[in-house]
Amino acid sequence: MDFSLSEDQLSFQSSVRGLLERSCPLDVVRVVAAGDRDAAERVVRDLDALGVRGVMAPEADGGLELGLLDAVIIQEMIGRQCAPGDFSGAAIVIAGLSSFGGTSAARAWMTKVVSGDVRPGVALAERIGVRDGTGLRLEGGRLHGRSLFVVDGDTATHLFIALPSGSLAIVDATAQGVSRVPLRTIDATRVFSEILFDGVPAEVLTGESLAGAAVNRMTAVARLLVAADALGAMQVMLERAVAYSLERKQFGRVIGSFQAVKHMCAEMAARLEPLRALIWHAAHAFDEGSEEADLLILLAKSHAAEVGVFIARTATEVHGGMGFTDLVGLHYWFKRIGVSRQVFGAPEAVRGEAARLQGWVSS
Amino acid sequence: MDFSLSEDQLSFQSSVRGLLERSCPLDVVRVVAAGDRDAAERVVRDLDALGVRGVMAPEADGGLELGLLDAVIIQEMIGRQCAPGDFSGAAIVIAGLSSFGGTSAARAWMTKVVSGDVRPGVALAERIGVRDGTGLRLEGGRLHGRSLFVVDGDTATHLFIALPSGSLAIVDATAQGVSRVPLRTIDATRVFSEILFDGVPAEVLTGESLAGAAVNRMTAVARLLVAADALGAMQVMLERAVAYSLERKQFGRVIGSFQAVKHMCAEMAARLEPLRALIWHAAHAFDEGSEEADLLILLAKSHAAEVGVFIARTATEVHGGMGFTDLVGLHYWFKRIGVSRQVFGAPEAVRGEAARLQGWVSS
Amino acid sequence: MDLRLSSEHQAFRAHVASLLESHRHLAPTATDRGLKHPKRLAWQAFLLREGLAARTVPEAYGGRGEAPDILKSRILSEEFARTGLAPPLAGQGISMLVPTLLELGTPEQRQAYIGPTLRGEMVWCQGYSEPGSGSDLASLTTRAVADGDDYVINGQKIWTSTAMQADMIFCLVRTEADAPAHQGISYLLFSMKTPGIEIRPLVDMTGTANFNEVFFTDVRVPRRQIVGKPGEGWKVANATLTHERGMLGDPSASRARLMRVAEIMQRETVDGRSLMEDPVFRDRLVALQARVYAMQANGLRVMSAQLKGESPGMAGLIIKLEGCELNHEIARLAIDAMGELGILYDDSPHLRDDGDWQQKYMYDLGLIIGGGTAQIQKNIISERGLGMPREPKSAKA
Amino acid sequence: MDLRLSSEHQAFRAHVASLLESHRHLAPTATDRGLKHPKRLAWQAFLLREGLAARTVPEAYGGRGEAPDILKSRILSEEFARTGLAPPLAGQGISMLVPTLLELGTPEQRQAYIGPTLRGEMVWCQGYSEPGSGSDLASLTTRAVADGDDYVINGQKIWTSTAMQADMIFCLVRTEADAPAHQGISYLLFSMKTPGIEIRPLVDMTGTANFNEVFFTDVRVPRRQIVGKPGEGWKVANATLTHERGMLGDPSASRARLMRVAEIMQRETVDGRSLMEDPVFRDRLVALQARVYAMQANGLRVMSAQLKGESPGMAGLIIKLEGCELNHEIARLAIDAMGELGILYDDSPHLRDDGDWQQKYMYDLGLIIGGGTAQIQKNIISERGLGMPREPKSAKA
Repeated sequence: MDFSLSEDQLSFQSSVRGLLERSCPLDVVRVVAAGDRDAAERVVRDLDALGVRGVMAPEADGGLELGLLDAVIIQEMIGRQCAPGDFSGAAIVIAGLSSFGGTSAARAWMTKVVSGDVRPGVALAERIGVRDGTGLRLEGGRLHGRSLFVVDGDTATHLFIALPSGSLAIVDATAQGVSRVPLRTIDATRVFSEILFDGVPAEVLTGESLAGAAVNRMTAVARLLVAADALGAMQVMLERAVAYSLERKQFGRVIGSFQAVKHMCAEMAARLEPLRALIWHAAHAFDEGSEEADLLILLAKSHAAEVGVFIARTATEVHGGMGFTDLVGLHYWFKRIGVSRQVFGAPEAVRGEAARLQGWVSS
Repeated sequence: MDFSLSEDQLSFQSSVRGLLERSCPLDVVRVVAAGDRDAAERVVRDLDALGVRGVMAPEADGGLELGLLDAVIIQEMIGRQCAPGDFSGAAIVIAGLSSFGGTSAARAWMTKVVSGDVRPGVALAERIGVRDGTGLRLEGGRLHGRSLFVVDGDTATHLFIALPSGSLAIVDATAQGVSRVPLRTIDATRVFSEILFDGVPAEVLTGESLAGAAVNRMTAVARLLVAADALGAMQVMLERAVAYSLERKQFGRVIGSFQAVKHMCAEMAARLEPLRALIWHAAHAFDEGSEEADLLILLAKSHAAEVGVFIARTATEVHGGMGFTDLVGLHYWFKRIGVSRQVFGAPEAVRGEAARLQGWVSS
Repeated sequence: MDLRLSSEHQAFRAHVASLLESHRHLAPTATDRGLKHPKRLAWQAFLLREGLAARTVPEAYGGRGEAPDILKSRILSEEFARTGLAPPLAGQGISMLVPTLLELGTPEQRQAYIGPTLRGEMVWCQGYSEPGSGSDLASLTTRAVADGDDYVINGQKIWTSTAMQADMIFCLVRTEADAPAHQGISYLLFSMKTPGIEIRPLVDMTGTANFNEVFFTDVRVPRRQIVGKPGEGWKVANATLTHERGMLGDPSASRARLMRVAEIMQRETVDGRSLMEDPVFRDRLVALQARVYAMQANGLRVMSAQLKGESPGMAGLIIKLEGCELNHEIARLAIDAMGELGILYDDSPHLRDDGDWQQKYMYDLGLIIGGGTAQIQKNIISERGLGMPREPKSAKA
Repeated sequence: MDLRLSSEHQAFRAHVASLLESHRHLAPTATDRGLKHPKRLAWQAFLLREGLAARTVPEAYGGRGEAPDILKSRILSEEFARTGLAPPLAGQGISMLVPTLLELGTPEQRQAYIGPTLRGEMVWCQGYSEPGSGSDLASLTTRAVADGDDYVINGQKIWTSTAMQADMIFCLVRTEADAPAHQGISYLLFSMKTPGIEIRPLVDMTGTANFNEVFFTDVRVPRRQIVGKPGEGWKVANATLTHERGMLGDPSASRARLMRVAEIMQRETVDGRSLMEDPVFRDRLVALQARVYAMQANGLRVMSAQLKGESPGMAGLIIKLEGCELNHEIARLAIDAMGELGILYDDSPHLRDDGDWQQKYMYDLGLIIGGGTAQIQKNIISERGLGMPREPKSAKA
């Protein structure tokens, strides 16, 4: 019985953290947020040097053959540093491809995603909930329609698309008939896209029932990773709030000695710490193939959204007016948490899924 | 434009408050809660001496011909003192009877309710939401079934019953076939009953469409009065929390000088004060026959429930362990607020009604 | 209790409505940008002439000299909101400096500043907050040293809005270095064109520079530019702060904001089903509606007290805390209802309402936390409203 | 990360399960009331004999003398919960005094008290809190004055649970009147039958006397009844408090509680429709479920740290604050789901679950607020967990 990170995991975590602290300090975050794609690519290359892209892929396909828990650890550090990049997109796709039981087509894609030769974009949003009348349909092997909030659509060489049927389709991102429109969110450190498909040839991975499993796995991984990303951002916000409160003086004392400020920080910690354990637990259950994994991931995603609202606001409040400015840059994490709340299913929708999964609702 | 209580209302409020402070101090509340019905009746008689029973009834029928706002003022003082009695029951019935446009039957009942010759019990719960398979049906002028949470069912000479059809039926509470079972709630200062009807002759007030209006009015008045009662209880809890915090010392200072305690009290006040205004506004709109009255009452009832949970808990928290004991007696108000939250429609249900009223939901 | 208007006020409303309707063509629109756009100044001149702006300012200074009437002020703001026409110029000069000068300024100061300020020809900014003194004005350190007929000012201000557009600043400086914290401060008026002033825009989390930092290096200001006596700046500023509290938003704005969320929830769909059909969001909307209506009723209560010249008491003290929080919560519901579309920003496709809700969500948070406002408001409520003791002085301080 | 049990622990679980199953007929049930009911004492004797109780207490004092193994403790509590059989006796004597005596008691004290306490023959109560010192033990005022070989005790304690049933008390008294606040306190053991002790039940908001006040008037206690040295009571008590923290509930109890609420929501109907079909309640249930599962995972993390002899850090510090609050929230949801039926109490018709939820709702609130617990917990988290400074001493104090 051991519910803790292994030595290897702790050391990996520390490597990723150290690397990102050097590779992506706040100055780089600012530049990335201002739209410098090269700066973002430099961070991606630095992470690739650690081999994180294939963390969940089999060794035979060039991966590290680790689990979602390891991906969660990496993603938490990425959120901590507010770093750009396509780590989560690659992890999502690899998790999906791995459910095809090693078919040659799936392995071929896997190898290329792990090596970085294929840079995946991931279109899951329509599988989770259709907004603004988006939608996709496959006719005679060609894809029509449009998808919102495609992950890493801007840097993608290929797009991995969850079809309404539950199948997984792959298209060349540079093919004729593909139009990519960047979506600007409040969080400028990550880029989402809208992608329009006008009769684009698509490869549909074979095995319909397996494909449904693939899309479900992709959704689960996407949700847990975005929760882990938010967790990292929350941890930084709490740490920065405490640090600021020990520096800043008002009325002749550091504000961190005021009971109201202390209690705000204590409440943040009291909510954050169990969330971390829940995310770990969900990842471990996923890796073990436990029946509880789906439920735990839904709970983790929705809980991260709620704790996130509280911490993003409270940590900003501890900073007083400074928290509102760009000077201390706290808002990058605030916004990252805000975006993570909504993507891959807002908390109410995700809780609805959790209720259905437990047979708590008939419809 | 004057959104404030008149001189008359303030002076009336002050009379009721003064009377109840003498008639129903905490010692009497304890005795009443322990089950002393005579003690409760003494408080009722003292209130009757002020003529409050007929506050909303026409002068021609022996009433004061004032409005729901005046009833609200009285009920707030009753809640403030955690006093027993059938004031709200009488007010609810009078509000119902007044919508029959002065038919002789309705006026006859009205006069007797105002004089206290008829002590009404009020059965509304099944009109609001059926629990535990209760229900009523009228067959050949006789009433069958049972009703939960009948107001003042224990002291009633007659029962005023909202039928599923929207009609208002009246039965003799001592008639054969009527069984009264007291319901014990956490709040022992008010008594609710379950009443079983086994083919009891019932008088149905004529004018079906008017009767529907009567039951709706009765429900509205019941809801606003119970919100006003909770408001009075909340006000006391806040006042007592502040007073306790200025007495009690810890770590060498009164606890009311600790920022955490001050902020808890400030948050209570910030939620309580607008609630009071909302309740006033709703009562005034009802008295003016404004279109907005129904909505305002639904909002006031549900909002009182939410503010009530917060204040009941927070005021207790300010008292520390003492708040948990019977010694300071704070729990009488805590429980009164808890019961007021649930009766005549819990907040979620009432908000659902408000949404329907505004056309925000189709079903 | 009587929420009807008197016949005088009904007549006033009709008069205002008809005036606005008949001059609708003169009103500037959102595209007429810039504080001093000719159309804006012409509209302001019209409003002043008709007594629809600066109604209670004496005629000698460019107003209408009418008796204060909160209800008429309310009617005016309602009519501007109803017609959607540009309201009278506001800004810190008009809402804070003008009342302060009327109360404590010299006749010369009134003559020199009130008229141009009301007409919109002279724009002001406020120099109160400093980096080291967020919610603690008494600790401010910007110094003004007397030198001949001038003060020489050195130091820094922060949270200065409209500093880039302002002609003038009303500014708190420490003139008496040796006096106790609250007694060494003076209140000065000077031109933003004075040599030695540097303005740096302060970008905030909305991505906009709503505020600025203002740096003073040997800025020379004639000593006659003081309002009140040297060392009385604290008193003068407090008069101004009182006027700022008078600026608190009309609670009917919260109601309008809530109703816009209701519209969003009816319009936005997920999987073809409107958010309004989702009972969880609907419940949250109605719960917020109750708070909004409660604050609106509370606002009626405050206004009634003011009409009678009474103190609104607790009902007044809680407005800022509860009102700001409520507006923030409304914006939060709007964003949650829009889901992924709610986090879009700037000029993104699919953006709703020009990103207004995200702007509001963040800006309102700024209002809640700026200078520890919520914390300070709770102190005020507990101390002034509930009679609880002030925080004891720290033994270490 | 590996949540599987080792083969040793799997075997232990099987052993416990089989022992309990084969002795099921010996277990007392809810109707065997009274702390010293013969069936209870016999069951405890069986549990002690088999090492299912007091597993780590040395054999010399009546335990099994085995090495501490948190996982085995957890397995034991899970098996008792699973089988529904009466768990080993707990109470403050066993959970707080015994570990304290093992650490700081004299050989004579251990010999005299541990065995009878473990066997349930000697029941203890705790005399710490006083009316004037809720969360501030250093300010306690119950005095013990040395007189020959005795201390003579005068004063009052409060929040003393099981005082009516207790044979003995472990009690903090001020023995050194002149010493600084924390250094003048001693830790005494004495019989509750000693002349001069008066017990007054303290009825609480649940309507039950879960606690008592205990008054001491010239109570004579031999000086040898002290644990530790005179003036060291603070240290001894803190050792005890550490053990109390070890008593924190198993988070799986919260999960079981939540699942009971889910059952209620499936069972209870309004207008014939189950509460589980109400999306608003369902959403609240799942939101709470996430918090419960998070606390359970947090518990796993704490246990893992303890297994490795590491400090659980923040994960441990937050348990009491978050756990109590969560239990209270679960009870609140149960009551809200039951609506009017949720406020029934005592022996009312239509009462659900014997009024258990209302009891829990109020009792758990007592746990949250008792002695300002939530406030104190937040101080602890911010100071020990986040390194924030202690409240400065008041200049006026």
